[in-house]
Amino acid sequence: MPLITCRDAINQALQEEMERDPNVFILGEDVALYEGSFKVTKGLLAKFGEKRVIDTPIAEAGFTGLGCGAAMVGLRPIVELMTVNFGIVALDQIMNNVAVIRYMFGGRVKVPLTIRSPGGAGNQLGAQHSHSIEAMLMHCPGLRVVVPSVPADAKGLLKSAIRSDDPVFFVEHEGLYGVKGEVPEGDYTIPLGVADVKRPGKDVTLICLSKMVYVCLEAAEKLAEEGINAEVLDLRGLNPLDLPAILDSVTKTGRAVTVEECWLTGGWGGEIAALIMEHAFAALAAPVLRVASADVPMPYNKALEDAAIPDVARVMARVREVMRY
Amino acid sequence: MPLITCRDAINQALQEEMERDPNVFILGEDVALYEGSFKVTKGLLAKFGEKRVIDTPIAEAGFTGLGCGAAMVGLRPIVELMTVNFGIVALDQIMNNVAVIRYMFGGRVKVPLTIRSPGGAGNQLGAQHSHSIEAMLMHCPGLRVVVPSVPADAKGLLKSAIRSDDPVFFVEHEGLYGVKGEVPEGDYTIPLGVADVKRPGKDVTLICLSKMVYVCLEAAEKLAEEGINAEVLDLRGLNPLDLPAILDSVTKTGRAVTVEECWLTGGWGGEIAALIMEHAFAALAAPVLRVASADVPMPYNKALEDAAIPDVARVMARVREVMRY
Amino acid sequence: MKERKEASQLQSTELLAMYRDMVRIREFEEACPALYSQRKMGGFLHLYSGQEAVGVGVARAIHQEDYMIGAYREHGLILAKGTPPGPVMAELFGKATGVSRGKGGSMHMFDPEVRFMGGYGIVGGHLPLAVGMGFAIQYQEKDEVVVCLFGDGATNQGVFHEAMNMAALYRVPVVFVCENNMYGIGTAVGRASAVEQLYKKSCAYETPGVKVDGMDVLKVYEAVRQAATRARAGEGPTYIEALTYRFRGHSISDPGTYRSEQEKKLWKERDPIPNFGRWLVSEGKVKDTDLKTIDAEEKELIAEAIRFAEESPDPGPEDLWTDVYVAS
Amino acid sequence: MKERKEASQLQSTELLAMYRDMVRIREFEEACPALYSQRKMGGFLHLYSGQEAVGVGVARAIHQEDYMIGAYREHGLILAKGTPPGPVMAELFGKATGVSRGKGGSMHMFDPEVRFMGGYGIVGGHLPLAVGMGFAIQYQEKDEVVVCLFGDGATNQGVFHEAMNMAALYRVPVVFVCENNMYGIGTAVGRASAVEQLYKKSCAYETPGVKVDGMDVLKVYEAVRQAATRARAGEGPTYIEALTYRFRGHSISDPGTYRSEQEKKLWKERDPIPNFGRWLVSEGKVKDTDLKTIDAEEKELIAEAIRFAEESPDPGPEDLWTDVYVAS
Ligand SMILES: Cc1ncc(C[n+]2csc(CCOP(=O)(O)OP(=O)(O)O)c2C)c(N)n1
Ligand SMILES: Cc1ncc(C[n+]2csc(CCOP(=O)(O)OP(=O)(O)O)c2C)c(N)n1
Ligand SMILES: [Mg+2]
Ligand SMILES: [Mg+2]
Repeated sequence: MPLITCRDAINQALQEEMERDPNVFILGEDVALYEGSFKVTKGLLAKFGEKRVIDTPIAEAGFTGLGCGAAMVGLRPIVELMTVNFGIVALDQIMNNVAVIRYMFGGRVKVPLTIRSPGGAGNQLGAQHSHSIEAMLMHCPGLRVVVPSVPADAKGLLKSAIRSDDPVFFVEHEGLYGVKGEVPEGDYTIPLGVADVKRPGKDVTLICLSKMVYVCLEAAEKLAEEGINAEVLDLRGLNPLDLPAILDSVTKTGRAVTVEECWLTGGWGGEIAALIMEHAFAALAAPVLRVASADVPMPYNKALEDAAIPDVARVMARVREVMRY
Repeated sequence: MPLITCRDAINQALQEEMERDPNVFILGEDVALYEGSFKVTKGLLAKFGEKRVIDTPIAEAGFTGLGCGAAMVGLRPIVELMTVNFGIVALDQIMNNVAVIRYMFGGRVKVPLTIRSPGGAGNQLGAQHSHSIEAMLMHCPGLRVVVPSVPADAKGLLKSAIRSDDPVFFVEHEGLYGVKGEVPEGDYTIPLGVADVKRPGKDVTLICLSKMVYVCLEAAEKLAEEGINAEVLDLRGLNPLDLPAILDSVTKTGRAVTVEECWLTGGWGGEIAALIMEHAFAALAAPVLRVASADVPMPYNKALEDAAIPDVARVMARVREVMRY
Repeated sequence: MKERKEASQLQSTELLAMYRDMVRIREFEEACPALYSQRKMGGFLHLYSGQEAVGVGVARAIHQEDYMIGAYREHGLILAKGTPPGPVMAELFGKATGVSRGKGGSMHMFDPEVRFMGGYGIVGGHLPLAVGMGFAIQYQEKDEVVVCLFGDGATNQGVFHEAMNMAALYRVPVVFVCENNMYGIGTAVGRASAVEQLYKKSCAYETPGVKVDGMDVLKVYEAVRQAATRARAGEGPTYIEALTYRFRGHSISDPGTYRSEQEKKLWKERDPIPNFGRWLVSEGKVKDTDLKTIDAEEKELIAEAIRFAEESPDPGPEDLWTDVYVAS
Repeated sequence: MKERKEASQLQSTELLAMYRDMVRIREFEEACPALYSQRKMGGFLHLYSGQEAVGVGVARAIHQEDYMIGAYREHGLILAKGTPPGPVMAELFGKATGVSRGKGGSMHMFDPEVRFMGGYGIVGGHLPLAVGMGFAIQYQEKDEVVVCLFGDGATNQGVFHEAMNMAALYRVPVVFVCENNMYGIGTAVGRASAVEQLYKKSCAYETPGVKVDGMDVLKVYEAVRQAATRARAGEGPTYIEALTYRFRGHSISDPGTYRSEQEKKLWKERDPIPNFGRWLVSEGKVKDTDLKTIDAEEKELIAEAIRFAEESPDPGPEDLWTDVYVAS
């Protein structure tokens, strides 16, 4: 299998789906002429033309709503929000239109809209440009939330997202675009809502997604040297949530640590921890512990930023803690 | 002590704080001439005049930002968002300005802004008008989140919120404005971040706030008839969170159920459950279980709406479940 | 031919149909308060009485395959677009036979069959959706238009600006109709908008702004007809301000004391229904008895709708969980 | 007297000060890319080179106790407002001596001492803050104004509309200055805004719209001076469009290939600094050597600022947790 970047894997998914279905089109800030501020939409304008690759004004609420309206009458829009930070100005459209329209209108319409957007921190972008909004999105029924880590997943999941008749928020990570991985050639899809064991283990389950999968994998390797055999479970999304896979793993290991880039308080780790406690209380040898971003607006200074974001050392420390029970 | 409604208690707090500090003023949609769509600002225009009681256009992001800017240069604005549902269009201002400005600018400025807004469901208002956004607000460091249940708390907490140098989101409940309770006369404050045992008990802790306090109290009375003695802990807010009070109670009872109006998935109950598990694992005789709103956009039909919102029966069922361990 | 004929060319039958639609809406709306008191319906209830000429003028100026979309004061809009009163009333009753299957209620009526694309409760929030629908029409090279209705208060929201700009930029076939009833709840236009002549707001988007008497169904019809023609020709959006008045409070719970009796009286004299009826008779288009017949028929139709709603089944408990996702 | 004198009345010392400010900004900005390559600074880096006449014209037309607020391309603005280059450079280095104590970085500079109220990263998000500051001035009956700067791209955001409307409605002393550098990242104005002459956008708020040559510091000065006078007189906001150009890419990582060499060359010829210098000499206001001296002094000042930044301490690990709340 060819080794390609997440960026290219996403780009392939976009191209293939646009070829497959003439109702698929993409719109967002600088997606056309500029080919995306992360170059994810490279080549699309040249290939599909102005009709299907559309630059928008800086008006996230407006063009997210535009995508929603177009989806309601038969198209399959892909809205790119330049980053999730700017998705916050569109959150009303997402929460009060995109996610609820089908239900609110008694199932008489569907909204096959895909919103793609990178999030995450790590590049010294400060308090307004470092958000991870997965936890907030997970909180909104009606909205699918998909979060890939490796290129192959990114491609297969995005294709499923675009074909889904439900609205999907597809969260990419700014820090993963350049990361390479093996990607099958041609058309394949990965169903939404199926977690993936990225590393099998038996002592403790590391529950993670997106960039934190890499942090967990590295932590797991180092923990192995200490004799701790960690399983790394990549959720690949939060809605649908693969609770059976989580419970399977935790029932086996008896211990779990969630690792996320969202703020600790109110992050998705608490949700997962609560679910595990409810459904596998007897199997738990220790409390489910959490690693998450510090509850502070993201600082600019590099050392402070590093201290705010989960890293291998903090994951290892938390695992050792959970093993002590 | 006089028996007054939450509406009047809040109104008193507003009047007293406006009398106390000329830099306190209030702005929002229909707060002046119309005296508030829930009549919470009744009499304020007459008493304080147009300068200090200001009607705004329907532009929540705009006037929330206006309040933030005014707070940065020395005023103490109180922004009324007509309901939290409309606060979602202002969420960028709240998350990316109000909450982070102090930190982002190295502590060189403060934002003594109070945002008041009622939320909650129960009046057949449907998917776009029934939000509880406490969990989302709790997720944002920098923002205090205060949520009173009884009139006395509403008054004392609101006065603290207005005097706080930190930005505070003060969440009221549409269904509580008419509820009466004893309220001390004159000036008093209740510190932010102190939970209150609304009913002592020893078998199980019901952790709740806002309207769910009443549901829990009623459930507790009925459970007492079954021989289950439930403690009702009113958090009175989510930031600061009174974790010591939670742990004290749960260490005593060994069992807890969280009861909230937020959607179950990603609600604040999961956060509390995870915290309890982390800090009081040994004390737990049973998993912390949760009661929350159904993970669906709120339906209009009365029976469906009732089924979506936590009620006494569901709280009791969950408590019985937790007692079975 | 897609274009409707000019207002001045309309035949008696067509004029009578307009009269009938307005009467239907008025009868429907005026039946609601009593039913609300009887707790047959809940939630908010924003009635359309007084504004009928706008909704009907719009709906008659376009076709069934054209789209209409509005805010929460939309009973009159969905009726004007052609949905029978039964399922609309059933929605208010929260019944399974309601246009939104009892899940939407007063603010969230929806009927794809007549291409009424919904009532929405977040002020201004549906404007971008309308642009998206117009965008889809253009994308699929169809000969359709979208008419998007909203209140004066909505013109101060950020998305109004974003939607107007994108509509003009992409030249989508959307007609924006601002129903200026002079108040957003209790706030008069001039106390919320720096520019009081709301039709002027389109100057910031190089989009024509048209002011029209919203109490005259033919004036509304003609303005929308022209705008739709323009839209179909690929010339982009038009922004119409229709000056109108709601005869009742903002919602059922609003006593409306912020409006003077004098003001209310003046506007009542401009009631679009009897005035239009009188004009039809005076022009010799119809006989007074024709109108009386229509009035009676529509009264009966609404009574029938209430019976339908009353007798319809509630959604089942399992419906709480359906329609969240297409496939679970 | 609060009002600055007319542009035509300015003395040589005042004109030279403007020249000096522009040179300072240019030197500062042009020092950054190398430092960025050396990883002395991180994050985004949106340089102001080319737009100096706007920031300096604004700052000189108002007073120290007046407020300025801008977006993320604000190094030049905070320098123009009077903060010494040392703490600005230290902020880019993430140092504890930085204007935002190392927590803000390039996009979030803040200095209450000179009343520079911050750089903000969400496009359009700071406009409502400016209105709030103007509101506070009015509330406290002070004789101050706020100048709010933003890009052409920001005029398409919803909050632009909301802020403009509220500013006009409440007649707050705010001067809006749109720095139209013709692009929002790679998107040309006309591809994002239905109206290309951005100064026209204020028509929707009954606010005067003024277009000015943003490459001419005196033109900017004069326009802002008049707007500030108007604001202080209680006559409300003014909206100024300053036509300008950024000489570099959108940010340090943008190659800027969407702009033709021809276009860039034309605008380089309009560089506000040498042109202003030449004009000063040709008018006999100053000697060529005066300018040379300033150029050298400012170069040295920036070198000094870099040394200051370099030698300053980092924030301590405990600073991660400070400043989230006033009191914990
Ligand atoms: C974003 C938002 N803010 C506030 C409200 C509360 N609200 C409901 S209707 C209304 C007034 C709207 O006035 P207008 O647009 O003129 O419509 P009208 O009711 O007059 O038809 C307000 C403020 C809302 N629904 N949405
Ligand atoms: C709400 C929002 N959307 C998108 C972005 C990403 N972004 C940063 S700068 C920019 C272009 C802004 O252009 P303009 O307002 O003209 O300012 P300039 O950079 O030209 O000074 C964009 C789209 C953002 N920061 N905020
Ligand atoms: Mg109105
Ligand atoms: Mg620009």
